[in-house]
Amino acid sequence: MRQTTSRVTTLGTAILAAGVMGFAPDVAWAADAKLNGGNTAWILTATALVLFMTLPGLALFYGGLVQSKNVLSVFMHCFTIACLASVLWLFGVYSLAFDDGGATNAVIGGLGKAFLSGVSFETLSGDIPESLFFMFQMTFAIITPALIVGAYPERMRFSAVLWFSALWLIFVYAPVCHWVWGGGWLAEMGVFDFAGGLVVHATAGVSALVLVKMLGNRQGFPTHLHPPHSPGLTMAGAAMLWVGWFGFNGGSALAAGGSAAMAITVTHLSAATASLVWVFIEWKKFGKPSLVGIVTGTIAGLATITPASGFVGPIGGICIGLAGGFICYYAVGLVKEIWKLDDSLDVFAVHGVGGILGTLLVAVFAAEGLGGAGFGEDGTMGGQFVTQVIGVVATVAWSGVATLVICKVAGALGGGLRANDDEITEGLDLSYHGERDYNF
Amino acid sequence: MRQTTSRVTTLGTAILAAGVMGFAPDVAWAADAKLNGGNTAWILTATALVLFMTLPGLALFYGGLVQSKNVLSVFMHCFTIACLASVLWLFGVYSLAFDDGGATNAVIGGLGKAFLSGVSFETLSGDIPESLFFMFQMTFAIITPALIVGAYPERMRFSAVLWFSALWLIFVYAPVCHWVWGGGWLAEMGVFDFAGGLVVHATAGVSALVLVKMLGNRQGFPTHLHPPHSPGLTMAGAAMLWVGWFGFNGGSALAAGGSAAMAITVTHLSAATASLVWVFIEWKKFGKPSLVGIVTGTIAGLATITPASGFVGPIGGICIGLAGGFICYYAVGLVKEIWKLDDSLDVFAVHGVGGILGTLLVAVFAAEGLGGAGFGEDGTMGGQFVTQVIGVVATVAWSGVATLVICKVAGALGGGLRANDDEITEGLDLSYHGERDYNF
Amino acid sequence: MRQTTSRVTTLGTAILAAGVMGFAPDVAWAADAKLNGGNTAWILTATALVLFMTLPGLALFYGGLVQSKNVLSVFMHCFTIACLASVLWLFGVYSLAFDDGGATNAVIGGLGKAFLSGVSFETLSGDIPESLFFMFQMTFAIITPALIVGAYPERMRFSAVLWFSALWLIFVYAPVCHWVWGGGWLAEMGVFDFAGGLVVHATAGVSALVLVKMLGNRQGFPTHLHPPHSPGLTMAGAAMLWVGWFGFNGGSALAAGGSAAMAITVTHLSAATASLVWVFIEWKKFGKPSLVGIVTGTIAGLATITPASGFVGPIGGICIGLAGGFICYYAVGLVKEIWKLDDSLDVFAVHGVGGILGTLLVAVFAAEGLGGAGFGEDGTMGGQFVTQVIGVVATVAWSGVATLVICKVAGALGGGLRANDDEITEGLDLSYHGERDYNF
Amino acid sequence: MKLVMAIIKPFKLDAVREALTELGIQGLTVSEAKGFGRQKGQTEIYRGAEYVIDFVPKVRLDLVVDDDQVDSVVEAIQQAAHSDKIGDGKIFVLEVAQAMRIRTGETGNDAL
Amino acid sequence: MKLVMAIIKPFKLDAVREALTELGIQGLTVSEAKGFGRQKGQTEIYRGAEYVIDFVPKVRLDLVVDDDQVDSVVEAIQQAAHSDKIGDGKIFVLEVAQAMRIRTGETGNDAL
Amino acid sequence: MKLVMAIIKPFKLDAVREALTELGIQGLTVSEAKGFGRQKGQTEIYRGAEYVIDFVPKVRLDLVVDDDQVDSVVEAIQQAAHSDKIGDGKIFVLEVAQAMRIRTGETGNDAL
Ligand SMILES: Nc1ncnc2c1ncn2[C@@H]1O[C@H](COP(=O)(O)OP(=O)(O)O)[C@@H](O)[C@H]1O
Ligand SMILES: Nc1ncnc2c1ncn2[C@@H]1O[C@H](COP(=O)(O)OP(=O)(O)O)[C@@H](O)[C@H]1O
Ligand SMILES: Nc1ncnc2c1ncn2[C@@H]1O[C@H](COP(=O)(O)OP(=O)(O)O)[C@@H](O)[C@H]1O
Repeated sequence: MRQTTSRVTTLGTAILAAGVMGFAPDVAWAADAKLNGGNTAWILTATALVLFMTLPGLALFYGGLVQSKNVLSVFMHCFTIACLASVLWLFGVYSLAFDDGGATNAVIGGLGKAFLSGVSFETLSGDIPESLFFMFQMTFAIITPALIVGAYPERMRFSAVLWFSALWLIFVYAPVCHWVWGGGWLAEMGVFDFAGGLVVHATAGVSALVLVKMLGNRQGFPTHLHPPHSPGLTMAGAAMLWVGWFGFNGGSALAAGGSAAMAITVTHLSAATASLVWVFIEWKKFGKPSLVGIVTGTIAGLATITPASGFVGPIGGICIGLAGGFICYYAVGLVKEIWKLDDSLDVFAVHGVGGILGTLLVAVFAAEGLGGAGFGEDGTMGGQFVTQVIGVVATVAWSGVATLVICKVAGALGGGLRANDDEITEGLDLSYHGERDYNF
Repeated sequence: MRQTTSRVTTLGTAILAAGVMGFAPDVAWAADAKLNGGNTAWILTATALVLFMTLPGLALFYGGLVQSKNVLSVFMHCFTIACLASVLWLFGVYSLAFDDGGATNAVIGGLGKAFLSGVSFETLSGDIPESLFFMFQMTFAIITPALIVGAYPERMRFSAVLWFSALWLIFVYAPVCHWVWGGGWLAEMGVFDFAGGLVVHATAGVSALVLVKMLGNRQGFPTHLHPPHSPGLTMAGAAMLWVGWFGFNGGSALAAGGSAAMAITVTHLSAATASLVWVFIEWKKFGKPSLVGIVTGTIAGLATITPASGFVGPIGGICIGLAGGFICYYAVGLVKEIWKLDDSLDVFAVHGVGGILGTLLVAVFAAEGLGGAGFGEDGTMGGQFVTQVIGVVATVAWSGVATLVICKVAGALGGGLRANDDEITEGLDLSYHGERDYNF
Repeated sequence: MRQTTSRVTTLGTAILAAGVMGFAPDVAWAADAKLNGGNTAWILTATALVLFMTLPGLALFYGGLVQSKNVLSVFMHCFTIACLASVLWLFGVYSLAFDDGGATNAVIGGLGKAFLSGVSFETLSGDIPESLFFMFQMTFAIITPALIVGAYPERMRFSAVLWFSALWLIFVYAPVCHWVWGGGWLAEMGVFDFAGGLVVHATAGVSALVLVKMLGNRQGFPTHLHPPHSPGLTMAGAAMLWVGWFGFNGGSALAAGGSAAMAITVTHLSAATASLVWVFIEWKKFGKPSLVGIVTGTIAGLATITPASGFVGPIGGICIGLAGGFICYYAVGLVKEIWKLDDSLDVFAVHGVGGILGTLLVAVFAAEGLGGAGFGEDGTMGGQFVTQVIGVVATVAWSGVATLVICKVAGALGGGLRANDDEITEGLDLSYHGERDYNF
Repeated sequence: MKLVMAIIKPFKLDAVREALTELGIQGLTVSEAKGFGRQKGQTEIYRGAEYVIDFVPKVRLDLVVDDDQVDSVVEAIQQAAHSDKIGDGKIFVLEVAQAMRIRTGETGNDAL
Repeated sequence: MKLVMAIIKPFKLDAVREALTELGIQGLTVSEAKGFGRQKGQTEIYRGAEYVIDFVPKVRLDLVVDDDQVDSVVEAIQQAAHSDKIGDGKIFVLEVAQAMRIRTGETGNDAL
Repeated sequence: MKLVMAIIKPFKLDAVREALTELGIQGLTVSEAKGFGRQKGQTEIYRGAEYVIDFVPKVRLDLVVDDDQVDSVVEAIQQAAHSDKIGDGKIFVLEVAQAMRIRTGETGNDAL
């Protein structure tokens, strides 16, 4: 099993490679593909696990970090984005990401599969039902805009959140997903992104930064902030994210086999390692290792291993966890203290930096000598690294520029991006949603 | 794969149809059936997911909606009902539902499988172990009486809750389940109920209404109620219900294949659509879309799609979600404002109405032209609709009448249905369970 | 399928027996073993479920039972132990437990598989990937030291927690796991421990007692304690433990088949029964059945069935649940009131006593006449019972003695086991972690 | 003006509020409190062990009223809040030197 | 010495604290409260039903100050806390007989 | 009668309660509060960023006592509550005009 490029040559490897690349081989072509029950069972499960990451995982993770007067608004953001992304995914975004785009296939897919047109109960994608592939990928399209919620809590207008997320899904997520997993130009170049270092984490992280720049910081940032209102909620969310990530990375193999197994192994090891790194940095610097700290390390380790998870072995998992823990830790300080950007819950520092770092490191740790899956027949570490750098640069550039435009449009459509001061002071829970949590 | 009637003709389709109908083919007959690992893996998972829906999903969902002095009692209701239903399921209710009832098979099963007698490690039901089929169906028997908890919180005696739930499981759940999934008269008629629109949601919803009528409303209803003490808890529970529902509807295919995949697809789309419907109605009416609102929409969408989930395609999923969102929204007002019935957490309006609505709509959206699985070889939309109406009428009538009697009996056995005013004022947590939550 | 001894004779049964015994057959030997997709799918899922038991299940379960000023420290213990155990598992503990130990194999495994050396994407263990077997077993190595957190909350130094847990994993968990599941002397004797009555619950329970003796009781024990600060949190955690336990016991079959199915069946029935036992004892004794009570019963039922889960039938499940509920209930009083040991969250009374009890009862209920899987070709109930007693004695003795030494060493390395009075009074959350939960 | 501070059982709050509304009281402030007194705390039982809850949940009412309303207010509270069971609580009356309505800056009785 | 007890809207707390700090106030104590008054409680809507929240969240400030600081303190609070909307709250002033700093045992004005 | 109002560190509550019980005090009321004072708030660090917690958790005791008990009560609280670290809190004493036991309607010293 050496699944290292997206250039598919035989049916056997096609299905495996589909796993690696998240790429759905043309079913008509794979004429005698048959449904595989074990793989279908695993991807059904993985789909549930990835949905669980957003609802309630990410919602609780983020909700615990804000003030108690804004916790419901964070939950509302995550929940509504999940619903909106699901519907848009059916209406055309899935098709843009995964359908054949014909002449423009290098940059974007077609609309032939909008509304799942032509997909019936029996249609397969590889050896699993295409409706399942659609659903599994949908859960990624749900969590990615929801990750950006961490950039703008406690101050963004609800209608602007909806416009922003919808536009972002169409104009950032769909194309980058197509480039990398849908047979676009980065897939053609053979970029490695097992489960979304570029597609999920780099896009969300970079866009978070741009959005914060447009939206402005929270009142009182950086000197007069309120501490997380419930680290325990955040822990519960982080734990759910960790468990769900087995579906995220393990499911990206699209099969219940050695690739999925090794993916969850390295995912877990990276998460554990990065968590411990964070604990020990805090212990050394402040004398007090914190719960918020350790779980941030967990997420950093998970984000960093994501692009590498199907390509590296256990040693790679540990090393990537070490790197993710250290570098994301310092990135948090860089963004908030040096750049003075209130990326409130550290979307860029944890997801953006982690995703980019993992995308680069996979070019090292995929080496067979380091226990990885290798670089394919004629691949080399150097060549792969160049490809990875190109992937990062393209993803960062497109996410940044497109988000800038989307912010303008979403602001215009949503009556401005930012809530007014009274709404913010009262708390978004009451001002936008007319509710409050914790009525003891 | 056209699984449209319960009249099984070949072994191959028998197993598929078993999925559709939740009907266990006679293992002796299916002499050379062999265990299918992929299907078994998926149903093991689905069983865990459906248990997760009740514990802690439904408990948290309901718990967040009551006053903080009654939250533990709601948890206690859900937890104890789960334990009680499990034991009763083994003791005979499973057998009543799924065993062959001989001469009276049209209306009720036999007791031949009480205590799983004759079921060993190797016994199969279709191509999965019968013990697994027993467990998967048990999780449905757990959640159905637990749904009714939403009708009577903050005022019902604990012992009455136990008597009511036990009797209800035996006298309402077992027969209706047998009619529809156990080879009874509705199955013979070919009623469509993929995952429990009738068996689960209609029964629970109707019985909720009757019970409320017998029990009386909460103090202060409808003008002086206390708002949900923790919308955040409710969100967490709703999210778990959503994720678990993949096991509920997807597992009802009893196989890891196209039927399960499409079932989770339409389930998810319906949930997302109904959630958005609820958001937009609230936004339009009150200017403030709420978290409690969106998650209520989610549950409405999930309940409505349930009977239809294995029969319809994506467009059907969206349309059923639209219908479920709108109609359940207005049903809430109908019950509380017009009928003045304190079905406190809207069991009838959300589950009852949703389940009935979906049971009727499946006759439309199962049409092949609308992307559905069709009506079988000699079925028609009209004919199916009539069957569905009969199913609804029978289920509603039986649930209503039986619940009336059960209330009388449970009241007599449990020392009255209703807690006294002092107990209610003090809160059920302290008065019945000697505990309080939230000791900060 | 009569999987009753660890003496493996044919490849076919080897794989099944591997499930039963948690024993990984030598892959080189099983030369033509092939990956089974259904089994792999189920064990991937089971691995996620067991991780979910600790994070966040156990953390929430325990966290709700302490004072609000110590809740984050409990979460922190569970989370950090999970990370630490994961890394140590890779570094050598997995190998000590499951690698062939050559001449000393009866007592401990070798270090040949440290860092998963020699394990690639394709390496199998039975018919699932070895990396997956490694991961599944890791989740057991995570939860076992985390169970002991219940013995020492609200007073143990954080650094002592880490030293203790690391040493305990190496010197108690690894050898006992090897004896029972790794082909050591107890496996040779044919001891029955399907999912960890000895390996997990007896080791943790006994060590908890010894540690408490060394550490001292909480301030105010037993007359002036503070009640659980959040029974609701504890319920949520218990529910997650219950659901996750399907992976724990069902996954221990290492296959998606009749053994797994029956394992979850009896697991569930035992849990439900023991919960009801606890409810009725409390109702009878105090008039107030409590939520903390019912969920403690659940855990007692789950722990008690664990060693028996793959060997007994439904009646066995009910009976073991009855025994577990009653005996653990009275064990709680014994430890706290008679022995005056502040095993704060009842690790010994619930897990230790439950695990030991189940290990003994399996010798009764495995009888084929009672619906069990039997005692193998030349096994007898009497003989098996003797073997089980030997297993219990050895496990208890080793856990006790080794923990005594480990406490001394951990105390020395960690600057004492016990926090000072000021730290305890302020609460461990602030004094060790600089955080507080519930900032409303 | 006088400050009437009453410590009552939480579930009597609604009754007291209604009684005061009937007297024409237009404002009051409530906070959560815990009481220690003859009532001696409840005993809660968890896993068979008794926990003595030294402090019992109470609600504290503070309302400032005109001097000539004090007696009727105290009586109304006492009537509405008593259950004749131990732990019903206390009413204390303190002298208030000055009052101001923040919105308008009005002072004295006008501020109430 | 006087006790100034102010009931304000929660989100005005930061502004009031800053205003008092500017006056040189070195200490105060805050607690959560719920108010009943002319503001009449918010209406929250859940699933289409209106819930009248009788008691509105407020924050209560207690600070003891020297007699000659009272007026400026009251004024500072009033200025910082008012939003001209109903429900801005009240300020009450009570006489304090004695004060003590626990750490040192100092009494009187030294204790503040 | 006097109202003794003490702001103390939360973890000193048990010690203070015991000291008062020894003096024969039969009742008191406690509420949660947050203090702002010389102690200046803790710094908590989350993800490397410092959060200044302006308000430190405190517990507020209110107990009404007979005039001739005031001094011993104040002294007992001061002794039990002080840790000699900044932020130990304050004790204030206010005059009480009237007291009533809700259960019985008793007034004056009998009500305490
Ligand atoms: N001297 C006091 N000062 C302040 N609060 C008191 C005092 N005595 C009692 N309380 C409050 O009143 C409550 C009821 O008092 P308790 O002695 O239990 O019953 P009763 O008022 O019926 O005699 C206590 O819980 C406490 O909150
Ligand atoms: N007589 C009173 N005694 C104590 N608190 C009062 C009194 N009147 C009002 N309050 C408090 O002040 C708050 C604001 O009063 P309200 O009548 O709503 O508005 P406003 O102060 O603008 O007239 C109330 O919520 C209550 O907490
Ligand atoms: N003037 C005051 N009025 C009311 N409460 C005060 C006052 N000064 C201090 N406090 C309370 O006392 C607490 C301790 O005061 P602080 O100045 O921090 O330390 P110390 O009492 O040791 O000098 C504060 O947190 C606050 O709750």
